[in-house]
Amino acid sequence: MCLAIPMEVIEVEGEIAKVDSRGMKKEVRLDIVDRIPKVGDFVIVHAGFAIHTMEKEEAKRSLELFYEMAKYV
Amino acid sequence: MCLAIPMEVIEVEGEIAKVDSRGMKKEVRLDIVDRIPKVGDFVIVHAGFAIHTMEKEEAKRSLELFYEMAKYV
Amino acid sequence: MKWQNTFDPFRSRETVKGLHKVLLREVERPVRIMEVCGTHTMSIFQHGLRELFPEKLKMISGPGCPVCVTSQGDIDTMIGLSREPNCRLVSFGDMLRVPGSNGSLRDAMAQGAKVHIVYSPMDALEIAKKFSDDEVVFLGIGFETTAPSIAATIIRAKKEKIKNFSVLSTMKLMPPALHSLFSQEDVEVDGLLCPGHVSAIIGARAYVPISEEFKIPCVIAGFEPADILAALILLIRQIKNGESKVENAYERAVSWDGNERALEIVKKVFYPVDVTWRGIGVIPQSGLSIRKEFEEFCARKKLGLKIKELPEPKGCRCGEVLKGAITPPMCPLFKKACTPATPVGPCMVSSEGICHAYYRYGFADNDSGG
Amino acid sequence: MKWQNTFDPFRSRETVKGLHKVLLREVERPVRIMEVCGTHTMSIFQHGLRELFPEKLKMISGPGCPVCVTSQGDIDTMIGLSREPNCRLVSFGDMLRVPGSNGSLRDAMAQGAKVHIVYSPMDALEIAKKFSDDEVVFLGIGFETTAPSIAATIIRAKKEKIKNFSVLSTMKLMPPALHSLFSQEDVEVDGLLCPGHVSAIIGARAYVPISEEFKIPCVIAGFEPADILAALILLIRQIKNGESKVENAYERAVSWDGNERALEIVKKVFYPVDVTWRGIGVIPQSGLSIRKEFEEFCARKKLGLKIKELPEPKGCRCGEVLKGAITPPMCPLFKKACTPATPVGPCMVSSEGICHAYYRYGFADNDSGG
Amino acid sequence: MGGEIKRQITLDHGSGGLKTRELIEGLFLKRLNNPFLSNLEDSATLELNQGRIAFTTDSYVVDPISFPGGDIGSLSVHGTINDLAMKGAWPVALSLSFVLEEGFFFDELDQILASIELASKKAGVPIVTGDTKVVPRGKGDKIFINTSGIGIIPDGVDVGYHRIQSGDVIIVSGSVGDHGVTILTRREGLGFSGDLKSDTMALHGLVKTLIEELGPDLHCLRDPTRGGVATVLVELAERTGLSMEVDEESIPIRDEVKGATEILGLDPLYIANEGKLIAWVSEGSAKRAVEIMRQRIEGKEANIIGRVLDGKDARVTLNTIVGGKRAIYALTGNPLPRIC
Amino acid sequence: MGGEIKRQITLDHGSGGLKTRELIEGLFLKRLNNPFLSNLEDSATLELNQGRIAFTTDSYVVDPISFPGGDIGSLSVHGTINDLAMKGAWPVALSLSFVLEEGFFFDELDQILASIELASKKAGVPIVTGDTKVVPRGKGDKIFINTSGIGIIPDGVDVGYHRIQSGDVIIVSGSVGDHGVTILTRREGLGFSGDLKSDTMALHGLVKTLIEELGPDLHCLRDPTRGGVATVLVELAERTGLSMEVDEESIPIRDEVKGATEILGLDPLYIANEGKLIAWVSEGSAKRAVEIMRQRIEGKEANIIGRVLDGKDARVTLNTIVGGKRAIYALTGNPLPRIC
Ligand code: SF4
Ligand code: SF4
Ligand SMILES: [Mg+2]
Ligand SMILES: [Mg+2]
Ligand SMILES: [Mg+2]
Ligand SMILES: [Mg+2]
Ligand SMILES: [Mg+2]
Ligand SMILES: [Mg+2]
Ligand SMILES: [Mg+2]
Ligand SMILES: [Mg+2]
Ligand SMILES: [Mg+2]
Ligand SMILES: [Mg+2]
Repeated sequence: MCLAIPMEVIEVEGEIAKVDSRGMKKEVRLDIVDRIPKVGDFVIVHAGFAIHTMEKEEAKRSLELFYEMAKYV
Repeated sequence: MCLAIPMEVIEVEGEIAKVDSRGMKKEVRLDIVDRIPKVGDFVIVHAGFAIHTMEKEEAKRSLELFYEMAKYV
Repeated sequence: MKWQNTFDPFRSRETVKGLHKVLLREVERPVRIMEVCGTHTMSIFQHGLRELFPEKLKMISGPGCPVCVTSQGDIDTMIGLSREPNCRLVSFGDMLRVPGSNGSLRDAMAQGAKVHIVYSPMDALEIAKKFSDDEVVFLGIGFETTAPSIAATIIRAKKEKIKNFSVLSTMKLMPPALHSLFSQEDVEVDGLLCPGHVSAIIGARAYVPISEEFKIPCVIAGFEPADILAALILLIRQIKNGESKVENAYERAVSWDGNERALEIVKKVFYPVDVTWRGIGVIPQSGLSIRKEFEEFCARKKLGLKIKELPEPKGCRCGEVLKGAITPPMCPLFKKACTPATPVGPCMVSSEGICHAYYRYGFADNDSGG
Repeated sequence: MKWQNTFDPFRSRETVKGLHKVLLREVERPVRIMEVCGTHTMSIFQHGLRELFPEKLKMISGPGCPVCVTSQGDIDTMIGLSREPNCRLVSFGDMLRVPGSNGSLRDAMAQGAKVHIVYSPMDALEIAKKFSDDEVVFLGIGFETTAPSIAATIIRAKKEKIKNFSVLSTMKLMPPALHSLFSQEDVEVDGLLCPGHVSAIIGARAYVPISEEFKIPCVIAGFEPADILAALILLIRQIKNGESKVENAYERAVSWDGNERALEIVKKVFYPVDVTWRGIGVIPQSGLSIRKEFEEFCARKKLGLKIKELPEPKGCRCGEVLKGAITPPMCPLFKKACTPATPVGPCMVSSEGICHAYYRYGFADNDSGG
Repeated sequence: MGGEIKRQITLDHGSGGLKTRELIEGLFLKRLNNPFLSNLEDSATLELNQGRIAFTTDSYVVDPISFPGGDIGSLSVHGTINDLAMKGAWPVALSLSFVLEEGFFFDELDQILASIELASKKAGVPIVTGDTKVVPRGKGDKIFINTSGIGIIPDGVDVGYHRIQSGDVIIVSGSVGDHGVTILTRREGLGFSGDLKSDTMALHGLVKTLIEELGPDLHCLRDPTRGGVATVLVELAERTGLSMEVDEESIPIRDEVKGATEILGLDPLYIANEGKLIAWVSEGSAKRAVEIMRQRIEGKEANIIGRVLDGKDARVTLNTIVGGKRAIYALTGNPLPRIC
Repeated sequence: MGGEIKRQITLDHGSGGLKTRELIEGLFLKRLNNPFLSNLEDSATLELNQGRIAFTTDSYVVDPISFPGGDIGSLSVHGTINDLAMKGAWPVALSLSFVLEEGFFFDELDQILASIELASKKAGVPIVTGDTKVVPRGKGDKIFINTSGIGIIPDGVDVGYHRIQSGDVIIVSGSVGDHGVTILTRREGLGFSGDLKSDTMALHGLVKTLIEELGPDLHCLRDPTRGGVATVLVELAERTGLSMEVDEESIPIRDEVKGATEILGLDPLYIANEGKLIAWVSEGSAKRAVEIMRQRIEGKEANIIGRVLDGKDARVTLNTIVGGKRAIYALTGNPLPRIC
């Protein structure tokens, strides 16, 4: 339905953030993101727009949750 | 200065004549020709326009004149 | 290298192996789970997860591919528009090969239509500036995830006073569709894998009415293999426990209230209307239309478009497929008249369409979708 | 086969042989004859007649190649116009490679200029209808022969109410030019081979004032080898007899009064004005401008064109060549900096330009033009 | 939108995926099938005997793509065969590569393929490898074709400008200017009509006969395509350093070609031919060469048009019909119709 | 109009007259001169030893014409060399044919010629014949190139899909998708940046080593260009009737390629490569094949990616990283970026 990819913020300038995923850099718009990201945050990017800002910790937390889950065999 | 070729009239329709030179046929305009030609006349064609109508006899006459001239050696 | 360290574990064999074991153990009796979202469908096929699912777990694909649910009338309107001499269409790549009653946009291009493929709706504004003699119409397809970006584009067009730009909105809303779907008799689903990025906008809260009214467990999932497995585990557990609550297995992207800023931008530009979903019919308040304040950017109004609803292609059973009533191989046209090179229904053309996914990634010709 | 029977004898070896013998006999002392018309120049070269002329007969090429006499300012205006974004030029093939101070029309095309090559001015109207968003400007070059066809085209444009069509007239008139030429000190000519097709329009009568004022024999000639030889014989005879009358050796095309219908059409659309001839300068009443009644089709007025007269290319001696003062090989650039592939002056670019003819058909690098 | 929809090429037909295969199998192979091509390998393997081979390439961008006497398809087969033949080579294999414009009609493509098929079969030269690309509408012009070709040069055969010598006789295999004038008069706007046809034709059969019959007396061959007879003569005079002369009245030119070139102010010697050759033959064999040519359809209007002179100033002289002389120079650019 | 005027191609440069010669002598020969080409004959004569030759053709219409890692010029040399190499042939000669758009810049053309020159020299494969056409502005797209090629297949060498058998190991010579993603991300509008480069590269040297070292154990070679690795695998499975499987985690894919394809919703297995080959090698020689490849620059990231199975249902299976399986199908049309 809605292909969106987390990308790391490497620059923020006004309505535009420069973001990176695996070394591929792109500019995305910040018009509709829930919270203006800071450098080092991840944003979820859809159709050239950031739609969500996540701190690095959040990504780690959900991974840990899954690890936790996997232990409950 | 003004490339123009005699062509034989094979059809006349309003402002347009169909003309022929050595089997190559073309339509030419009659807007500016001195006299509307009839089928079988020659017209001198320049830039898609007939600029002069000549009867067959006229062409022959000028040739005869040259033959005459050539005799006067 | 931070990106990879952060996100590759979500698709590593180690992470998945553990979750997979849990899932196998948890599924004790047959369950039918609907993944509404086409991106989930794609992810499941692409990562070969279907091979990992226990036999008793049956995945049904819902109406969550925006291309697939676009009505024949809307598609024909788009293609008809592309044939207008002073019209220039801007579209996501997804729409290009969708068959109208008389060829696709791709075909129209060969016949002379001017169609630009973009990755972002904002690109349409640059195109409008460049081709100022043409009316540049953006084909606004998508769900709640895409709507804010299109709304933001319209707001910007207004700010920049771009006169030759408009949007043909066929945008749709997920909760009314789910509501309508579960109200139908022939839809039998034990649990709902809720779309991750729609939820990033609308928030987890949006599924509460559905889970309550239809007593259906709802779990919001991300798109990595680990995300999907974890969400399935949570769903199976709810089913086993006889629960029907909303759980969020994609907290890194989805909050309870959603992206309120985006929702406000959408609300500023659009209002909900009744629209036709392919194979399902008219669903009340399930589409987005452009508000009067922005009507200069509404292609329907500006160009006086009349959408004529047309019968769907003969023999195509997209409707049933989209409701989860049949799997694609049960359609008599599947892999015969209907292939990605010669799609009959939109489910075969969109790369996240379920028929396409079955064709492209599936093994058995008569795979029953297990 | 009638055509061939009628006209091939004018270029047969038999016909020519007889006239050639007479010519050889008639030329007793050195004579300088000017063929004004570029088509005569071409015909003489193309049929290899120069090889047949007696040594004492020296042919001088006058200013009768319309491309060659177009001023640098006019050429630059045309090329400048071709670079305007909403301009579409229509031209005879002749103008295409003429060098302006900054490249030719051909170069401008490579840079994006829209230029159509036509055989008839009337074709420009079709182009105007087809490209209604562009101003379609016809480059009106030519002498009296071409002027009526351009006038007829303008009349038709008016009748058909074509709004995006205009003509950039640089058309010129032969008698004022001849008058100006023979008034100059450095022009030494014993007889004038008068242009056949200009005369078909203006009539033989038009040369009477010149023959009388300058005591110069005038014979109107057709373009076949026999026509040219016969006319030369008549000229030599007049010279020998000390006569200076107007004779018509092209009666099949030229009458005493000319084509009065064509003249009237020209008069309806154009009026005579002073214009600049390359290498010669301003000649009073020697050009044609579009009358007020048709000024909507006058590119100069419609587009507010200002013709800036510019110095001619450095080293080019076209002016002297055109007056018959020197032959092309006497120009230091000839065959060195100036070739048909890299023309410096318009006499090298027009295929009826005298420098081009010398380059293309001549044998000796230092041919003195005999 | 009434009426039948004609199928058109889309960008997907150039993608290399199923749509491309559909095009190749549904259209190309139907016409061009042979054991080499049906492989659909990128390269063709040819079992050749030892010896020298000739290898040539040409792209064809003619407009209009179809004209009396042929189309871009037959042209692209004949042109490359002729380039091989001019080396004295026997053509054995052609490649075929298309650049198609999005929106080009299947029907038109199929017609062109039919014409390629026919030309290739008639000539006995198979197309052994191919390629297809599609470019967006407005980035091409319906269809461009490249053909490349390989030919075997029989042992002992040596034709080329290095063998031209004083006294050689210059022969043209038939009438001059047919192709170029046909194309020119079919362009929009000129409004010509007449029975003129392009001369597009494969000449390797004619060349083979000449080689067999004349042996080493056949010195050089050229196909006067772009630039026409004049350009070929000037080029070879320059390259050999020898002077040549041709007789205007002996050059076969069709009446329609004369008619059209006179109207447009063009010189038929500069107009392109696509089924003619010019041969330089030793004096003693010249008459026989013409007889041999005239016995074949490709050369039935063959004629001696001139000779190589003793002069070493690399000039080409035209002896005109009326008994005059003039020089022939190389073409500068595309011949343009003129009014003055 | 200030500033220096850059020279541009005009229609006359395609006329075959002086302007054409000016272009060839002033530009092309300066770059590409060799004893074959300097002749400026339409065909090149090649002295070949006996044996089989390979002959191929490809037209190149890539947009943009220049990109990180190469341009249309180097691409057109490498692509055709690689097509020959995939037959086990040693490339000996290339043809080169241009279709230029009126208005194309001399500078750009010269850059492309420089790149052709370099590629041809580095590969040791001369361009022996050529052709140039010019089309009116708006009837082409800057420059299209066709190269055709001839290669000699050494006695005893036999690589082709007919030799693929159950148990064969499938090897890729390096990372997948670099060329296609480079092109895609350089197109206007997407606004990507990164260090990715096209992999355009000639592979005949690598192939020669493989042939010499592996002998008959080298069964088949393919360059996964348009349609990518997936399309090649599916095609050969269909053609051989054999099933194959590949392991996702063993396929080398650069991080940037993964990044871009994830953003655009594309599958790197369907993206074009221009300097990679896929080899089918008998099981016993597979490890050695990889070692040999890795010793050369062209194959330094070579890896075993899969194997040919016993199954005769002509399927290609991908074993996914997470331990799942899915089928691989052939590409339908040009991969398009998608948002859903
Ligand atoms: S297989 Fe094709 S026809 Fe059948 S339901 Fe799917 S899209 Fe429709
Ligand atoms: S040779 Fe060239 S520069 Fe000299 S007069 Fe003629 S056109 Fe002018
Ligand atoms: Mg190839
Ligand atoms: Mg064309
Ligand atoms: Mg050729
Ligand atoms: Mg040739
Ligand atoms: Mg190919
Ligand atoms: Mg060739
Ligand atoms: Mg291109
Ligand atoms: Mg290839
Ligand atoms: Mg290949
Ligand atoms: Mg060529």
